[in-house]
Amino acid sequence: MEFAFTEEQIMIRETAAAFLQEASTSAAVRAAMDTELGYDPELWSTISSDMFWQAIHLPENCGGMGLGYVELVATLEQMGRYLLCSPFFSTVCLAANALLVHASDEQQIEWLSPLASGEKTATLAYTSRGTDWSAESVSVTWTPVADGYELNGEYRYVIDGHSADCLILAAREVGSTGADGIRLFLVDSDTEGLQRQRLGTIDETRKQAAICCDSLRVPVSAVLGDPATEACSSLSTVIDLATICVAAEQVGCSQQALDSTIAYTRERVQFGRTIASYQAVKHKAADMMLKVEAARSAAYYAACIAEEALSGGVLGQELAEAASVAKAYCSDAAYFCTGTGIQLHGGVGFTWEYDIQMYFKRARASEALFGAAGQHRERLAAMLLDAPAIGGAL
Amino acid sequence: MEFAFTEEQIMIRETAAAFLQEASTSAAVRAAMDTELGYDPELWSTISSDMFWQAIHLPENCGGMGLGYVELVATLEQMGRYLLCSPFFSTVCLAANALLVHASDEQQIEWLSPLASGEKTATLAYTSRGTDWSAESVSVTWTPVADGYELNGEYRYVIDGHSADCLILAAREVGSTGADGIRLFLVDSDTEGLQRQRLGTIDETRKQAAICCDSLRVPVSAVLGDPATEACSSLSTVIDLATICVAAEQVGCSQQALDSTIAYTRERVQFGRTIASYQAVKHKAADMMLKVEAARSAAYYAACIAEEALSGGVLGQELAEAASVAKAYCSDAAYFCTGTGIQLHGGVGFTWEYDIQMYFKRARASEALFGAAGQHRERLAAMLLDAPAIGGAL
Amino acid sequence: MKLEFSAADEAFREEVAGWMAENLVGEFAPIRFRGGPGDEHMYVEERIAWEQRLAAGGWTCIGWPEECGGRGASIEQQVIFAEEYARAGGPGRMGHIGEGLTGPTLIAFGNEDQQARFLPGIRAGKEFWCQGYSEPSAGSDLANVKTKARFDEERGVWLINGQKVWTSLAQDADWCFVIARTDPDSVAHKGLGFFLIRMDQPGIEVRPIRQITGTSEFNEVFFDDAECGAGDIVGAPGDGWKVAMGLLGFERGVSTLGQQMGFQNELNAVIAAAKDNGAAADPLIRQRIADAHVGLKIMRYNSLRMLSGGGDGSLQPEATIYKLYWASWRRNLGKLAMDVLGPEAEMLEGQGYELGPLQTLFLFSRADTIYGGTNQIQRNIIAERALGMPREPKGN
Amino acid sequence: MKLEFSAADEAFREEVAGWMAENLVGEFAPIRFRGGPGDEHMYVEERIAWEQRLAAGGWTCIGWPEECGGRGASIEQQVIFAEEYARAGGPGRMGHIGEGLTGPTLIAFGNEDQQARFLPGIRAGKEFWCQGYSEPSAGSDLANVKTKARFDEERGVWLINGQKVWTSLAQDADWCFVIARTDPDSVAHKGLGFFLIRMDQPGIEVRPIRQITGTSEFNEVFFDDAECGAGDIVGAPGDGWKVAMGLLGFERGVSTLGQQMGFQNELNAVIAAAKDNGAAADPLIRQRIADAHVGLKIMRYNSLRMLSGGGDGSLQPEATIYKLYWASWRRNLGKLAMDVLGPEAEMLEGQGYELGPLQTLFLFSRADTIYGGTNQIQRNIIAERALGMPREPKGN
Repeated sequence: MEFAFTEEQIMIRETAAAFLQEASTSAAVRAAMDTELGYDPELWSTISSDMFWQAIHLPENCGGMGLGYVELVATLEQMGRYLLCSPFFSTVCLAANALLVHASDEQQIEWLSPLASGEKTATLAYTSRGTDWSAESVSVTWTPVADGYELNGEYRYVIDGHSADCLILAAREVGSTGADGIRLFLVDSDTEGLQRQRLGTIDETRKQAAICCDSLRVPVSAVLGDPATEACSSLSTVIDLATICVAAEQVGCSQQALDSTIAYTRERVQFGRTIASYQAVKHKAADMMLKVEAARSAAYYAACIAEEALSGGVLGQELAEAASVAKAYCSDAAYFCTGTGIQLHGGVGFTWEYDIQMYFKRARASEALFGAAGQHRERLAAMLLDAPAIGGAL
Repeated sequence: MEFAFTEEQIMIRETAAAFLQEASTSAAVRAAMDTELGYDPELWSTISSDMFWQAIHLPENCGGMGLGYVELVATLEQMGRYLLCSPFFSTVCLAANALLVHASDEQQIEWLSPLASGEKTATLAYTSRGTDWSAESVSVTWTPVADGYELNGEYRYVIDGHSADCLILAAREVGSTGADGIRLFLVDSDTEGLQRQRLGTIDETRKQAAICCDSLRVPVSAVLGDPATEACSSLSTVIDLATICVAAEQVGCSQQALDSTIAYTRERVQFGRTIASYQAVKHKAADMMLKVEAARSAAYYAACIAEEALSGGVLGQELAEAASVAKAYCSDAAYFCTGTGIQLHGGVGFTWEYDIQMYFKRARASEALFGAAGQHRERLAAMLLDAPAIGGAL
Repeated sequence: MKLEFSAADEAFREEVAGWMAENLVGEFAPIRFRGGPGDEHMYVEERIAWEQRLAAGGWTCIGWPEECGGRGASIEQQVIFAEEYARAGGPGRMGHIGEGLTGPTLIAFGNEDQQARFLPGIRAGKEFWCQGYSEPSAGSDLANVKTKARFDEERGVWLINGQKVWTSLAQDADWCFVIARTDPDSVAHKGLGFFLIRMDQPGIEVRPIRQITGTSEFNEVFFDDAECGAGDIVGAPGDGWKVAMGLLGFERGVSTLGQQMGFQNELNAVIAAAKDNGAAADPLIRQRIADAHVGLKIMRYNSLRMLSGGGDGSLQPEATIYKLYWASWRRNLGKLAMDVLGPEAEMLEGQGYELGPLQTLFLFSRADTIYGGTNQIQRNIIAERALGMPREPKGN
Repeated sequence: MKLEFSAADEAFREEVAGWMAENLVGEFAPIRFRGGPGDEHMYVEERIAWEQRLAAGGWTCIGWPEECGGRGASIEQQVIFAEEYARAGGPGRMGHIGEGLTGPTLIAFGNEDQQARFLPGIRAGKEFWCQGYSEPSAGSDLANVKTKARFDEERGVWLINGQKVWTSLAQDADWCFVIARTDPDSVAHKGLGFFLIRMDQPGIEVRPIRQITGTSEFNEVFFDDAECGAGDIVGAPGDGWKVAMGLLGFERGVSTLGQQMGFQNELNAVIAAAKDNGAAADPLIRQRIADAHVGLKIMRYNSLRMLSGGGDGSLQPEATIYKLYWASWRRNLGKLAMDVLGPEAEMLEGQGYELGPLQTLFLFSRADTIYGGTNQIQRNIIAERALGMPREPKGN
């Protein structure tokens, strides 16, 4: 038992931090978020060609580095810390994970390779308007047609859906309900029958889109894995894996809110003292640190479990629980730390000029992704109270 | 519009405070709460003969003083502040209110008079085991028998139920449900068929009892009001009126927690300074004061509404809402203020010797009475969200 | 204690409501419920026109004495006006600083000449004011003013140099009142003066501050040898702090009930959204909506107590809780609004960074707990002034 | 990172679990899950017998070096032992102060004679210890010790005078370690000595403190010319603070995982109660139970990180959060327990002031946020030591 980073993992984290501190400055973030694309393609290239981040946890036979989810999460934490604008989350944490979990070996080799190399971006679309982020919420439908399927319906909240090169679409057989009838389809985003529209968002550092499938035709070969195999459980796994990634970003976001706030309070003088010397400020900062550290523990633990889940380890059974524990806690922590950060910045905290407001918006936006904290708590409550107890399994 | 005490009301409050500071000292409270009865009969006599508190809001033709609910609430606030151990709440705020709201004029004159004079104590029994405090929760049943009724079932959480001279029993017709079939009966507590048992409670300053009706026979004359009239709505009014009284006590309890805590922090020196000089302590105290004052506003406003309800004024329609607003807020305020009081007392805060723990226990016990804060909020939510809006009626 | 208003007051209420219903229509329909906190930069022209409509109806400055152009309205009537104004969706008042701050200050501390020159323009809705209090290093520490005022004997005017910040409506104001240091060697609240300065002059530059909302209602105001007439200092040089503190005292309770009606409008919008999208069925949302309702009801009761308190209008110790209370309440309401909206909370309508009303509420409410004294400063005030706990030591 | 324990460690886990299952039965069945915080005064005799049963099995002091009578167990094994001990319902350890504090202190700072005289009794479960740190005016301000130690040359002993407070198990302890001032003119953390004092002597009086729970596990201890042998001072006179701080360092992470297993037992009891009375269907209770579960899981992850941290056993900055975290968590659990029980939460079984386990949890958890450094002191520590913010100024 060793719940600490290896030296290699520490190096990966430190390298990521150093790179992003230079590459994802406040100015760079503000420039990127103002574009329709939402990121700097040149930086995206550098990330793939110099940092190899897209490849971290992908298998070596698909051009990946074969590292673990812990390394991925350590990198995501830094991306959250520096608010990196990029299609990394959509491409790697959603699309690549979907391929890893549900595609056939051949599909993985064909489709993961361009993702691992950074050549293509991708995302996963499964949600429609509403508050349900579970796999069973899929509402876009498929019907069998000659040589393939026809998809109809509208997705919403699709991360980078307006810009991704490839889309993995979750759809259910017309008339099916619940966990039944769900399949995943991979299509190029320029396929006829797809309409994509970027949605304006309060948090401008991560773009979301609506995607409309209007009699979208896809061939049988577009189906991930065996076309006869239900995909709901895989989709659920993919959502949990992505949820853990969001939690990791939230840790970085919280940490930076703490760090920048401490730095500000050490400089700002009122009544002849730095405001860092006031107990009211110190105790808020202490509460922030408590949450940052606890959030980090939750995200790292969930990363270990995700690694187990992807490698078939026995602890992988804990995936849903670990994801919900991490998301419930890290969402609240990020909201608390960034909101308190604004408060301790005082007047400048609510100016556009200072970065703390961007962290606050990011925290608020990521809180909603893949289910709000209350939804994850209810999911845990169902495990604890409605089924044979997991309480004893501390 | 004048939302402030009159000079007479201020005098009543000040007189109550001065009397209780002498009569309901820490030693007196501790002595009374250790007895089976739960109060000092001599003090009870003094209260009726010298202070006339039992008579405050009762009509003059029943030996009352004919004052308003505001005067009653102002007195209750002081009782809560000094943790007075007495059957006042049960006799006046439960039993007398039930008689005021639902008894015939003749019954009022007959039965209220001994309560107003302090000659007899009384209480209301309507709850059974469980969390439901609404009028509809009545579970003890009545069946018509020759010359009267037979009651069967068990009450619980009956305040002063072990010691009251008279009992007002709420029961429902066998087989009835919801708001139907409920009647109120007044019986002497030594009536055959009644078994009464004091229940040990964490808060020892107010006693509760279980009362079992085992084929209890009561005459037709024991029925409050017209025997043909449904009593559910009256019972509900009585509960709301009593709820407001608990809220007023909670205000006093919160105020005393604040006052004693401030006093302690001004004396206690650590690291060469009084702990009152630390911002962490000051800000907690400020939060306590905010809650105390807001709680007071809520309780006073509800008292005005109660007065309107008892006198048939148009604002009396707001009774349920005002009671729930007051109870939801005052419960939380009292728990916060007494709990924070313990914390700011430090080590001595959790000793039996210091009084702050008694206030904490009283706050916790009164929080549960007549519905926890969450239940009152849900009741308000139903008014706001499930029916035509009351939101605009600020 | 009595909760009812008198029959005369109720008649007054009907009069106000009737006037609002008749006048806040047509050209003014678009500004209903607009121009409030977080939205003050919007519809400025229309709101100026509205101010003059109000003036024509005799509805500006109603609390001022009659001899100053007001109605000498009672506290009750002022409360009623504020409530009915907000209930009808009356827009954020362009003239509120002049009416609520400059006017009362001049009536209390100004000379006859100043009263004669400035009050009518305010009363008529033709001259607008902004306030120059805070500075970059004088936020919570308000007395740490660095802006300087030097009397130029030759030209017979005061020359003002320095910078103010968080000045709302500065772009649209005709005049600004400014606290500046008349004695350059003074510190803290000594040696300050209270100046009335025309905004339209070369020595003044206004730079909008872009806020978390993407919009700008606050500004920085730079004074570079800005001129202030010799007759435009209120009180004597050195009296500035006394005048300024008196002015803060005018931010008394009356306006709070109007403010609360605005909060009620916001809560109503949250409730409507919850009913609309089904969040009203979520037990957790239900608790929070009920809690917001409880909080707002009690805010009103608190204000009624405050207004019914000391007959001399002095603030009772319990009035110190007001700012902390409402700012925290509204911040929580902002978060609740977002949680009611769910994932749609994130979505902007239209092009550009255009927030909807609930989104503005959410973001701008984070400023509520900061401006006008942070929650931390408010807790100090409660602890020190109302509870008598030891003062926070100052540094050197 | 890896979460699994090694095969050897898992075998060790089975050994511990097996031994507990075999031994915590019969005469010891009544003390399962007893004697924890808030219940330490209960079943003292039985728990002493149990201590000796543990010793006979080789399960006391397993983390001590072998040459001191321990097993030299690894961190992992200590964690496993603590977890399995608590999972099996092992009672509150009568010997925990001796094993966890006195022993490590003597091993680090004591001389050979002291080690030889005191370690075996602790190891054997025959000699029990209590601690004399806090004083009435030295609570949060631990260095403000007033108890005095004067060496009586004639009799060749130290004479101790003063008062300690919050001393748990003092009635049942054979020995007490005490910090006392050896230099009467010294202040703060200078001039202190660390003394080992026999409890059974005329100069010592123990007075139980009745707590909020109605029970007494804490005590006041009065020293009136209490004697301490010349050889029973650890380190030199003046070294007391160094020894004491080292001792506090021994309250490291290992025991936390056992403590958390106790918390899990408590949370399980709350869950069982909720399932039993239907509160498990209440959406608000469900949220809070889930939140408690989240909090406890993360508490465990935090501890695993702490234990996996600096190989030298030194505390990482993030370890400063531990006390604040668990105390706040348990306080919330106590309130949740009451809310799950509803109106029945108030009811006592039987005669006298006898609290049930969840009621004890509720009331005693209010002490958790106070003893061992209040939440306020913990936040100071986090802010100052981990975040490097300015220290709180001392008074004069």
